[in-house]
Amino acid sequence: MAKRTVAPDSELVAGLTRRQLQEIYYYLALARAAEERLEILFRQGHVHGGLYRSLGQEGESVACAYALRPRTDGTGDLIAPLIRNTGAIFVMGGTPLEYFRQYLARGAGPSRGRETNIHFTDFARGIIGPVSPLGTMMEVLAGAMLACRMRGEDRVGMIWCGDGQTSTGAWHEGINFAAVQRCPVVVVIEANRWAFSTPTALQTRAKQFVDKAVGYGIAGERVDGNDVIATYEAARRAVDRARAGEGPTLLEAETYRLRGHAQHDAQDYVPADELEQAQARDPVELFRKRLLAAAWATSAELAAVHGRVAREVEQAAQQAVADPYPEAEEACAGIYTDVEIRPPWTRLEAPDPARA
Amino acid sequence: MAKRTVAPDSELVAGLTRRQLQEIYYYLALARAAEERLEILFRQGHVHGGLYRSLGQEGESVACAYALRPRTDGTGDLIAPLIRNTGAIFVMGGTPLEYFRQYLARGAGPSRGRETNIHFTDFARGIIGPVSPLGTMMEVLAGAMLACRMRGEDRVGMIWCGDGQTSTGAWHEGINFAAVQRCPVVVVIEANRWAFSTPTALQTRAKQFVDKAVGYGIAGERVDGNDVIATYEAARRAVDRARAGEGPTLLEAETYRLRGHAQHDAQDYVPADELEQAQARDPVELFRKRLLAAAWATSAELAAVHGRVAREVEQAAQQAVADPYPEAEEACAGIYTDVEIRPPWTRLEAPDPARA
Amino acid sequence: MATIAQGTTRTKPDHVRKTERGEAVTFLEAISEGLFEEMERDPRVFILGEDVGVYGGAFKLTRGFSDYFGRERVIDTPISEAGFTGAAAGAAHMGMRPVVEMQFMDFIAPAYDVITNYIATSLWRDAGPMPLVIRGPVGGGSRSGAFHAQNVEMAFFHTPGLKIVYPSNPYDAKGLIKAAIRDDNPVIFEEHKGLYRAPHLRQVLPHEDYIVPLGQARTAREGKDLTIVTYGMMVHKSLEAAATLEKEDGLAVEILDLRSLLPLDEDAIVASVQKTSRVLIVHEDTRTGGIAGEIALRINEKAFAWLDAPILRVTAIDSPIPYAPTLEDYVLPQTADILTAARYLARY
Amino acid sequence: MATIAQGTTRTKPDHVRKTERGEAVTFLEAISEGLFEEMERDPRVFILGEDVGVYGGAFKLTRGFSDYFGRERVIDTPISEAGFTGAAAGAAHMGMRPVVEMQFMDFIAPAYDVITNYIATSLWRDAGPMPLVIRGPVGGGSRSGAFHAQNVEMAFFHTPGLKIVYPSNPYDAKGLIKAAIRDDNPVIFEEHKGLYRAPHLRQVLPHEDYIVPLGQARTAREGKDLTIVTYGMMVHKSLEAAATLEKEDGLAVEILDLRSLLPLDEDAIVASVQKTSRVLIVHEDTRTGGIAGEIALRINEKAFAWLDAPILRVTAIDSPIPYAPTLEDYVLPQTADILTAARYLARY
Ligand SMILES: Cc1ncc(C[n+]2csc(CCOP(=O)(O)OP(=O)(O)O)c2C)c(N)n1
Ligand SMILES: Cc1ncc(C[n+]2csc(CCOP(=O)(O)OP(=O)(O)O)c2C)c(N)n1
Ligand SMILES: [Mg+2]
Ligand SMILES: [Mg+2]
Repeated sequence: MAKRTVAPDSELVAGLTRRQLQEIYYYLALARAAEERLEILFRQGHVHGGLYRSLGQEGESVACAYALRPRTDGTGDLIAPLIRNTGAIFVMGGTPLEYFRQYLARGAGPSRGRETNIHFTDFARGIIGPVSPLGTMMEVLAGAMLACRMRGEDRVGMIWCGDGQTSTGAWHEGINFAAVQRCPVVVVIEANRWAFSTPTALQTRAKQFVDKAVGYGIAGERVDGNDVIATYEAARRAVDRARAGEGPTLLEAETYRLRGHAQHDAQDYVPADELEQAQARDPVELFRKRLLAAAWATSAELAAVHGRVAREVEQAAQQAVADPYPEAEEACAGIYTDVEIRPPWTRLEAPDPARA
Repeated sequence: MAKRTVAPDSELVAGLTRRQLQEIYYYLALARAAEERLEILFRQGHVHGGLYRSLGQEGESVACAYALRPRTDGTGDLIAPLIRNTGAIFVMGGTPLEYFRQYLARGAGPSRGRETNIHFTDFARGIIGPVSPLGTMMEVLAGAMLACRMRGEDRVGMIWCGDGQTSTGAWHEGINFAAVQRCPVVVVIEANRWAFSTPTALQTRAKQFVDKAVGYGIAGERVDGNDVIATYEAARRAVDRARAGEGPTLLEAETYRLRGHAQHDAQDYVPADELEQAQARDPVELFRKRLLAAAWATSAELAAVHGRVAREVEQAAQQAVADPYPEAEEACAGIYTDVEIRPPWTRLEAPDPARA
Repeated sequence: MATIAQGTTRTKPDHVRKTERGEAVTFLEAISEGLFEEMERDPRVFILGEDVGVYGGAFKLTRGFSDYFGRERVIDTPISEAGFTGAAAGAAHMGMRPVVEMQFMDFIAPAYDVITNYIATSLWRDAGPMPLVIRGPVGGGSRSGAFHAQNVEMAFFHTPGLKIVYPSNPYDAKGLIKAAIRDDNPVIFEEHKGLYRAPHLRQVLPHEDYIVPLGQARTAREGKDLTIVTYGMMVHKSLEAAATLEKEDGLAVEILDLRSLLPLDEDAIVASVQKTSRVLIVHEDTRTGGIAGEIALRINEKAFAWLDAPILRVTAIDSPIPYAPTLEDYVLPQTADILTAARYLARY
Repeated sequence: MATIAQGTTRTKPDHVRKTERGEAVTFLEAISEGLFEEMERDPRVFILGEDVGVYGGAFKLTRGFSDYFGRERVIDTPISEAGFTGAAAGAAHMGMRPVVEMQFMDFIAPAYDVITNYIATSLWRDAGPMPLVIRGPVGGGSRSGAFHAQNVEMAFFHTPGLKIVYPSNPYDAKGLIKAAIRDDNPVIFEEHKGLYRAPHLRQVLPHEDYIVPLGQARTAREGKDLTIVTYGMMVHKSLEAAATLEKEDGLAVEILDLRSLLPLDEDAIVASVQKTSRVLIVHEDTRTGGIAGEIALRINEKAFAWLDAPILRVTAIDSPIPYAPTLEDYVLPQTADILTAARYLARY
């Protein structure tokens, strides 16, 4: 590609400026570095629950989220991320410190040590955290965006769903509700070929996930999720449609899960050549090459990004490790807004069931 | 249509003989007459629960079922009928007497007075009765046919689902399971425009239900469900595919529910002209005209069918009315195969909780 | 918050104007009125469910609502209990106060996952309060078979974070539905369909706005010899039995109408037990794992010393609810069972 | 019945051959062996669930099964708990005996509808027996958060037609899974993941085929001063407490391991209460609406006169299970709680 000299804030590709392209790269690098750092913390015994990597999927996650309008005052777009959306969470304003604190069950973490991995909610920044049962968030996001639409707010909601999740009844009921009610949502299917150890062929007989769109009467698009620019553009179109009142889009992002389902999964069910081929299509690497080739960034600029990322991640990790767990007694708080849950009678100073 | 003289057992249309065509007419007439008789019983206070009519849908119900291979020894094809499949139940060998007894909660009825309307099962004749929560039967039939496939039996299962039912998560999980496992099932969508008072446009944004087939990677076909011959042919193709190991077909039968959801529904939400137009396309009437026009039956033959139907229905109705309810104490039986449910202690001869 | 789409006609449906006109209302009308008043009062309140709009719901409880409030606030949903309950949760996140109708409460089952795992845990997960109500008809006795007759309290009683309400009369029903809608916690609201139109239950309700607070039982009848702890339809069967016991046995039976099942009004139960020393728990729901167990354990924890007799129960037998009248009457607890049990306890 | 597709290799996986070799097995291996033996014994038995095939299940309990029995008998399903549980029901109708694995029992929630409304009622609806088992890991203490830690017994305890099993040791687990598979009623089989690989629980099991009948409790420890009724993981915490109580307080604690929760072994409970007159119920599950209530009521019905003290309980607090170790340990019942409660009761 021929090198061109352009003003720093003019649009270079897909309506993105140099600053924006490098910002996307920053989020990609940040997601990857944070997860890598977390793996170390995991091996050191700091993480108790499962650890999930988005390795190989940072591209679609960041690119899609980047098509949104993030705010910090609760008036921006909304996302419903999943375990492989570290990148999207960062784009919306989530920080590595929150991420580590959450994974490390710290009292100062966003769910105050109550919930695992990325299960945390922050309405100010438009993040609705998931629960584990798959599919529910499709219902929830549909309803959140219904509320926005009812109030005439022009906000858009984006959700990421694994290929496996499309098999759940909850997902079906949720996307159908969104379709019928023309809720402004973008449904990103992360078609990463596997659901835990289950290949796509055992999940659905559909040739491609985008084929499901017509069955819901909604727009559908399929994109190479490892191509950051193409994914951004497709997401952008979907977001625009949603904001224009045209209802949901099902956006299939073809990608690949380069690691096992979680840290404990050796992924020995994956054919070696399949993994090799996929590794060659690492979205971060592809984007880096493209940035350099198109002169949208210089090596020095990218090195600076990596430097910044490394500092931010390291500082956050150290802070999180130093933080304490929540106090045990906090367990009784916040179950109802107005009903007190008392400590067990056996732990009262003078144990007495009549006083519990 | 020109009149032709043909041997009584040669194939006249769609591979159907004169006898078969008239048999189809018999089932259509029987379904309609049985339901009409039931309405009278309802008004007389003999039916306690809801009463559901299939008026206007007898065509697709009978025609689809007629494509199956019924047996009475538990080795034939299977159906999972719904409230509007009186006709299909009769095709498989269900009788008006069973139908009335079931609706009238008689002790000699097929569920011994335990369950309502057509909620009864008869494995010998291949009828798997539904429960009320919609969608479940899709899962159940998928599994029943999986078992048949595992054992190398060439049986086919057919299920009728209302348009509204397609919105349920259970239906989605069931049809997806059937698709992935290539279960030999035919999924008939009874697209009758309404789900209780909810029009199709509020149920799905899909333009047609058959559009859902591609999303499950299965065969799809759409047919005028009020055209008995066309529906039979489409069902036949689907059954053949299933029996040949090609997996499920989604068969959309366009039809119309000429009555309210149930007896208590005055259907005042239905536009008058819509109803009028639909009445003009009564499948039984259309088929009758076609039989006569093509000389597949004479007026006398059809009159004989109606005579037979009237006798059978009247006899069954009178028998059912005369039958008693089940004995109260039977309520304790059959909850577990091996755990006794005792009568309440307050009803023991000498009431004593320690003895219950 | 931007404005909420407003209604298309401003004529209130007739069946929510009875109190305004000083007329007595049925149980069903009381709930309609409560719902209607809360929708007028608070633009964040809206309704979702199957056939709730034009049709007005299977029992016509929201008849005329969609004309008055507009179809945006009375949403006819696809048949997808999980989907629209989950959607209600999403809307509640955004500050709305959805009221979900289950056409029959039996059909809450497909929404079990989202209710117990998502909705009930929202506050605890630090995802904010979850002001939503799930309401619908429950209960047997109407010859509708096993899937139009269930009581669902025990499916949810074990889930911290939820509240469960089960009123027995129009006054309470109206006050409780209004309190439930104003509550910041998710509430499951059970309406016994046998009470809906029962003519003898009609009550003239206060003109002014009132609520009945969640979590508080009501003494439906005072007595000193025996306490019956009950709720819903069984309050009426218990009252019937109590009248007979007074007349025929000279027994003064106290009846505690729980009204809220979760949280349970333990204090009221304990106070009554301390007064009468004999407890009978009556519920229409099936026996094993019914709420009677929890009540018995609470009494053990707090008032064992006061007991002069075992804590006993009258309930449905452990069976789905059958269709045939003979069977259904056998399965469900009857007034005669309450009489027998109360006499046994009184003599103990 | 036509033949069932047979396996591709005839080499038994190593982890189901320990008993054959006379080696002690873990809790997990005991269940694997039981499952494997039943599949060998009866071609109608097959497995469905997420990742149960090539991967061998999230806990590797069915590792090697699909190689041995073929992929038709160990089916990797789409993520659809309702779908494959309903499919299992359909297969059971056709005479098969499916074993459904829930990857974590928490994910049984989406299948709540089909289990309670379809499966549990099949026999009662005259749709024939429903021989299927739904099994999977339950329980807290492994720092996995609220959705990988639940005990699900109380979601189903209230459903007539179901059986519920919850073993505490390898011997019982193997005998019970085999009995569950042979049972003609639907069985929910809970496996506490904290027991799966606990080294000190290893047992050498009988060489011969055996079952442990459903519905029968086991006296895990004899005693005369106090009965602890418990099950699962809490059997071990109770045993720990009992040892301390014996040493430090001279108390002889009887421990009843329920093993089956539904049907409940009422006779065993009553017999023990008649012996000790003091009862503590211990369950890991949350408090309100826990099984302790039903047990208390059964004791009231059958053995009230024997009670010298209130029936009390030690349970988790009414909260979802938190992730942080500090919080999780606080929420779950601990040995210290059992000690305290037992001492309180003994002194009562
Ligand atoms: C209802 C439900 N069943 C099972 C699980 C366990 N589970 C967690 S992630 C996962 C696989 C998800 O696959 P996919 O949706 O493709 O997402 P990916 O991990 O590939 O991103 C499974 C089975 C769950 N979380 N929820
Ligand atoms: C899960 C569930 N929710 C609600 C209902 C109540 N219900 C019974 S029939 C019906 C409408 C069904 O419409 P459709 O599927 O189109 O079938 P049709 O009546 O038109 O034949 C509804 C809502 C139910 N049976 N199951
Ligand atoms: Mg995947
Ligand atoms: Mg319909």
